[in-house]
Amino acid sequence: MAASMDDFEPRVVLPGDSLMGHIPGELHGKMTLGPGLRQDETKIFSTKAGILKRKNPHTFWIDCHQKRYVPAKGDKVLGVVTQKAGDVFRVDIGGQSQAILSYLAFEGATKRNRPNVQVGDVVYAKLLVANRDMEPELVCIDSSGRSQGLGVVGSDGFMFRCTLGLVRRLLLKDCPMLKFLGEKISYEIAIGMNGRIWVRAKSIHTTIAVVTALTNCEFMSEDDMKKMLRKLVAAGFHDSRPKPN
Amino acid sequence: MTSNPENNSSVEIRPIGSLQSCISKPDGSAVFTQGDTSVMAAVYGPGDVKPNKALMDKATVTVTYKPKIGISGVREKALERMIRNTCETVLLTTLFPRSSVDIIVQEIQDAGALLACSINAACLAMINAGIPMKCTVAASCCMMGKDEELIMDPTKEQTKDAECVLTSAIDSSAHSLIASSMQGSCSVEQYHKLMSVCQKACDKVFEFYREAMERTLSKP
Amino acid sequence: MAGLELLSDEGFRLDGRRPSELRKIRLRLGVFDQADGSAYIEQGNTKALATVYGPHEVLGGKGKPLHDKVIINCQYSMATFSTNERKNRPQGDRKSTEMSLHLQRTFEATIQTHLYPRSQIDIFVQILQADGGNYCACVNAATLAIINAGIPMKDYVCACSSGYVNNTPLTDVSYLEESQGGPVVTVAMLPKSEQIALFKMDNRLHVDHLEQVLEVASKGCKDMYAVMNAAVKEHVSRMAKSMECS
Amino acid sequence: MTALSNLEEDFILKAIEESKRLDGRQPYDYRRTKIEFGVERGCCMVHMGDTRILAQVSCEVVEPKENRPNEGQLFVNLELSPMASTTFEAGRLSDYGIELNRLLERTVKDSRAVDVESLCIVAGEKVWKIRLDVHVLNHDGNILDSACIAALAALSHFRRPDVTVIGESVTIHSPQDRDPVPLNVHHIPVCVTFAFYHKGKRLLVDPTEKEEKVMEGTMVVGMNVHRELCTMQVTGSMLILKEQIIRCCQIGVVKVSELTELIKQALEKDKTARAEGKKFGFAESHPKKSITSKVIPEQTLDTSDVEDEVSRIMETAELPEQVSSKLEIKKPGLGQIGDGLTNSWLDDGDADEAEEEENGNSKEEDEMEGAIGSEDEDEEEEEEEEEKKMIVTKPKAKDKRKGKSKAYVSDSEEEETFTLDNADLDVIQGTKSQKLSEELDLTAALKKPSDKTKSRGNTRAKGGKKKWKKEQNIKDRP
Amino acid sequence: MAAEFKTAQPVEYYKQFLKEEVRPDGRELGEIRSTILNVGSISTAHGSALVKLGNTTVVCGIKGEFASPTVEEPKKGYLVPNVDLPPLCSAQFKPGPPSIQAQVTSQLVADTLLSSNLLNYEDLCIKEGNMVWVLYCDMMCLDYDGNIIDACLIALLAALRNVRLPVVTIDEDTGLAELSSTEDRSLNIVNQFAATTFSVFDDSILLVDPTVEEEDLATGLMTVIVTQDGRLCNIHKPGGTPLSTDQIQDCIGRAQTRAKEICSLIDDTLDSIER
Repeated sequence: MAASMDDFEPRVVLPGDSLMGHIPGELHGKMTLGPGLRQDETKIFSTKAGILKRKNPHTFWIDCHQKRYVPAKGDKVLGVVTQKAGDVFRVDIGGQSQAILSYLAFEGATKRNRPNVQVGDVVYAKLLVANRDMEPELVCIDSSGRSQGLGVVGSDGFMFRCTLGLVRRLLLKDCPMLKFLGEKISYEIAIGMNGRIWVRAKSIHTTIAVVTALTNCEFMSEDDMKKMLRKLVAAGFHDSRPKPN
Repeated sequence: MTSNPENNSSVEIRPIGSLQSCISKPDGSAVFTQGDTSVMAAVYGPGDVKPNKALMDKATVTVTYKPKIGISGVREKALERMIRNTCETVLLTTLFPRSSVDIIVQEIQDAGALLACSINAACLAMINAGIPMKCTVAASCCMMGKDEELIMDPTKEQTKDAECVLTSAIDSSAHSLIASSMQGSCSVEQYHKLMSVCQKACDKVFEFYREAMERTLSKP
Repeated sequence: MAGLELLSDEGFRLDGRRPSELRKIRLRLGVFDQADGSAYIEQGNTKALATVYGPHEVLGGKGKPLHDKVIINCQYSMATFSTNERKNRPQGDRKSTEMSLHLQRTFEATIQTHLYPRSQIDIFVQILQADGGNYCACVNAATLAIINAGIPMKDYVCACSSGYVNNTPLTDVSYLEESQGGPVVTVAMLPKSEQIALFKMDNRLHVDHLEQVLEVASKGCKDMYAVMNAAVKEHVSRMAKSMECS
Repeated sequence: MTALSNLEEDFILKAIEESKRLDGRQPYDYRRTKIEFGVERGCCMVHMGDTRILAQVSCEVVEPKENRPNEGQLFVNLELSPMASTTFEAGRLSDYGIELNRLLERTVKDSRAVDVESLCIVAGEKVWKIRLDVHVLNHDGNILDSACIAALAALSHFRRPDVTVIGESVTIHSPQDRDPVPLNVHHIPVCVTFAFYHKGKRLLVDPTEKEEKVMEGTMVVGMNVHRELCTMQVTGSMLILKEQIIRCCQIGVVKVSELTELIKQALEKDKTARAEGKKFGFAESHPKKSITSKVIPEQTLDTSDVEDEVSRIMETAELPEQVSSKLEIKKPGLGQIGDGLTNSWLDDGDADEAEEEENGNSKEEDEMEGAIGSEDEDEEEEEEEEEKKMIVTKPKAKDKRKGKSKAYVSDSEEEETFTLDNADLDVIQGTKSQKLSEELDLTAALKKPSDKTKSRGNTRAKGGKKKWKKEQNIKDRP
Repeated sequence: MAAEFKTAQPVEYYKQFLKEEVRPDGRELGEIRSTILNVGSISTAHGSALVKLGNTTVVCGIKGEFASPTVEEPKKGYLVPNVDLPPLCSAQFKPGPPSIQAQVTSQLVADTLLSSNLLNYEDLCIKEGNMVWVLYCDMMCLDYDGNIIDACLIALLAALRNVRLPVVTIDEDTGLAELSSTEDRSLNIVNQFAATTFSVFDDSILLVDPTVEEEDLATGLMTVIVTQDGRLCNIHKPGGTPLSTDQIQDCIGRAQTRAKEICSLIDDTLDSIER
């Protein structure tokens, strides 16, 4: 298995490319296909243009710059409450249809004690149900009923939209961008897998700076990012007392 | 003034260019240029669909073609259907039941081979949007002049004295014909000749897609 | 400019008015029983009729009920016989739709919309005879109709137009004066606070003259207010009297 | 779908209070504005931040309007393309669309920016109609200002064909023949849109879409560089004071001169590029450095193997079979080929008119009442037998049905074809077979064609059929 | 049982038949429904024809009118084809503006007329730069059972061959056109053509002359238009299942045979009334 890892190189693929040549033969039949890959009879095809990647010998997927979110189970997303309907809230998470979020899916909520959620509020929630034939369903608690950081996002700060590719990059372990930014500016951030990011910094001024920095780094290499950040900081966008994040 | 400065020798295709994510609103967008012909396409989806248009087993694909001058009429409807069916063929619509994929194609400049350019723009926009597809599609246009000479990717001026103009769209996996449209007439043999040149030109477009994507994805 | 002298050397306009003079105004409230409120106004030869229905529950396809305020639905139409050439479409063309939109905006800004959430108010205005200042007549008529319907407003909305000829601003321009290509400024105003609910200007006017013309228009609005207020007072006292009698 | 959340709204409003904007602009700053021209005359693309507008001017010769016989026409149309936003529907103009259209029309047309009198060719007969199409391709706020820039730039860039009038004949010169002439643009009105916040206390120039969503109202100032106001409008459900209007006008003066300068520069640049024979047009203005763009120069295709390929196809292809299906003229003006599948239209009569026709024709008679003898019927039955044999390849045996079998019903277990029997035989009324240009009988043609011809004809309509069977692999996936 | 099976699983139902190389209506895969042509049935039109292709029925009427020619081509008259799919021909068409299918078919017919060089448009000239004939060719579907394009083109062609236009003389003095009541002439049709439509079932099986059911289930449609002498006039494939060159060649072959049949049908039918 380890040997087959070696000759794998991430590469650009287009929809319809057959991946037989790029995936070692001995893995066939026992691998996990991630987003962007499809099996037709015995062959494996890509369905998106992006970079074919691999994690541990069995898992393959395609990374691409996509804007439209397709709900996937377990994703943490940022959504906007658009409607209160009976026992549920309808939440726009940017997918093809609105997600539902039960009144009871909040920490400590009971039939009597309803959570204080208004139309237009932003919630950070986890997808409990997501498949193509059903409405996606959100929860703001984990299996033991704790919020774990999920729930209504505070009334200040700013939420903006970006591509899903950027979100995935920011969520990588030790994302250089967030780290580097954190060295200069202190801020809070919530990243939704659906391409929405909420940021709060000390002042409106710095929040705008963070938002600008994050949106700009979509098509930047690491060095460019650092350069841009330095410029930003030089332009006065930093706290007087930098704190460790 | 409108006479085209580009002088195509018989087997040359005009320069191809593209710009992806050219507009911010749609989920995917691209400008595709072939010489002076330029088309912008945008894709929204898979998104919300009106209940009366929803399909139970697959996504509803719509194409809106916008001419640059005037409002769209019968000719545009025919183009829309051609582009729509072509796109639907390559899209994996069954992955998104009860949703819509809306493709909007805007003519920016018509200097010949407009339909081919529209299909290419739509395909690149779909690639850019990251909607799952079976394969990609490319279209090219080839004409045969009065004395049987072949001109690839003709300009508007050149098509004026064409005996036959063939536009065909090819899929990238089997290199088979997805869509075809023809003006004028030719013999069967000439048709196959045109067709096979078109296929070669489409291969160039496929190569172009790849190079363009490699460039776009070069900075992860 | 067709060579028409809009302002004579003596300083009189074509219809004999002075530059700052309004046309003759006749108005009446409560002309119909059917409607919740109605009013009729004549400004010179421009004649407009306004009716108000509501507030009532949201009907028809005009959007969903709003959870925090009332929907105001305005419809402006011009009778087919209101102009010199017969008008084929009384409403629905671009200009009428624009006019309806403007009326809607004006009244959204002045009616106390927050008092009637999830409901709707319909304002229908009909121009019976058009002779310039159509928008103004409509606003004035609609204001009276709304008052007649008893719907609370922040203040009256009065509208007046003004033009600019030979370095002289004119108040309340007629069709003849409008059609000569000179600038026309239309203002809808709350006369007490001098807040402007709608302002528009057409044709060319040098920016330096704007203030002057605007001043004349707002003066016109206030004059309009005086007339309207008197009529309302008279109407109300008559109503009160008749109630006392009964 | 695109509704703003409360916190976004609050944030934007708070930022505005501190005179800050999301994109780092000052309140009275425009976004980066770029004007490009296409290869064609009168084609202009404007980028204002992320807002994108395409304008195209075109012309045609029309009859003038009755009340203005010596004026050309200018038609302004602004389209909110569904490309620009999901809220825009194709084909139908929303209230917002009408408002923008009217504002653009008032700015461009009512301010008499284009000299329409010079567009007259022959008074009362022929004038130019100039059509201005403005397409909104991407909506990120402030459509009007960018549309107005695009409109005026396109009108100034446009050239119409030159015309000469000699007596009654009008010659329209082709561009090769004579250089096209520009339109007479008197002045360039430009719109500046102000958005109001915090009860009119704060204003922003060039609002983005997000800023437009939280604003209270807008004020549009259309003005030219000579400080002449061309259109002004305050809309939105808000109240403002006279002083604010005046203030907006003053800011407008500065902005208008900036924008006018921008248009002039762009026109000048295009002019020099054309004059010097350099490349121009949109394709040239693609940002080449951007990684999302890609250009490949002219390529040559190797067509050497095309001939081989063509001959391969031509060789492997079977020659089309000769015409083999039976052609039959049933009576003058009524012909039929093929008898593969009959149609069930009007089959209640089931007139076997071919039969009659043949009889009728041979006897050259006008009336054909009840001419069918028992002989025919016998023949028919035989044919039915034959027919059965012929269709043995079909999965199930045919089930003969007596009487009227209506619309063809068939199912997998029991296939029913309908056949003729006595009851089906009907008689059509006499047809006058006459000379030319006679009126032929429609009803005859609408009747069901004969089933019987199958056996009578020599061959069946099977052109190229065999091959079809053979070569198609029939999948039978679960 | 079978009817239910057909309604619930139309694709499976068809597959069962096609496995045996026969279609549910009893045709073989390459078989075309019987074609009936009747010409000159409408005397108010200058030319008319009625075509039945299986159940699909199309009537085409041609009316000539005077018009002024375009400035660019002062000698040429023109044809205005229009395909009408009224609600009476099928439940799938609703009253109101023409359906998309009607528009698309009209456009295809117009394109085909343009590219086929069917007649010399200068024949339609009455007075150069002043007056020409414009022929309004209205094709109306009376019963819709698939393959409308083929039926329309046969009807159109037969109707055009059937056209008799009165001879027009222009009065020198008044400049008015006078129609001759006795003399008329027909059009000189140079080039005849016919269309053959193929549908692809389940991405694999090619069927000729699809019925409406087959069209609905089709994963792709292709129309091959061939002239009498075997030249290709159009290969119209508006998307759908990709086809290989060999498959296309097969279709062309089938279409060529069909075109010969149709042309002789038209010839013979017209001859029959011109005896």
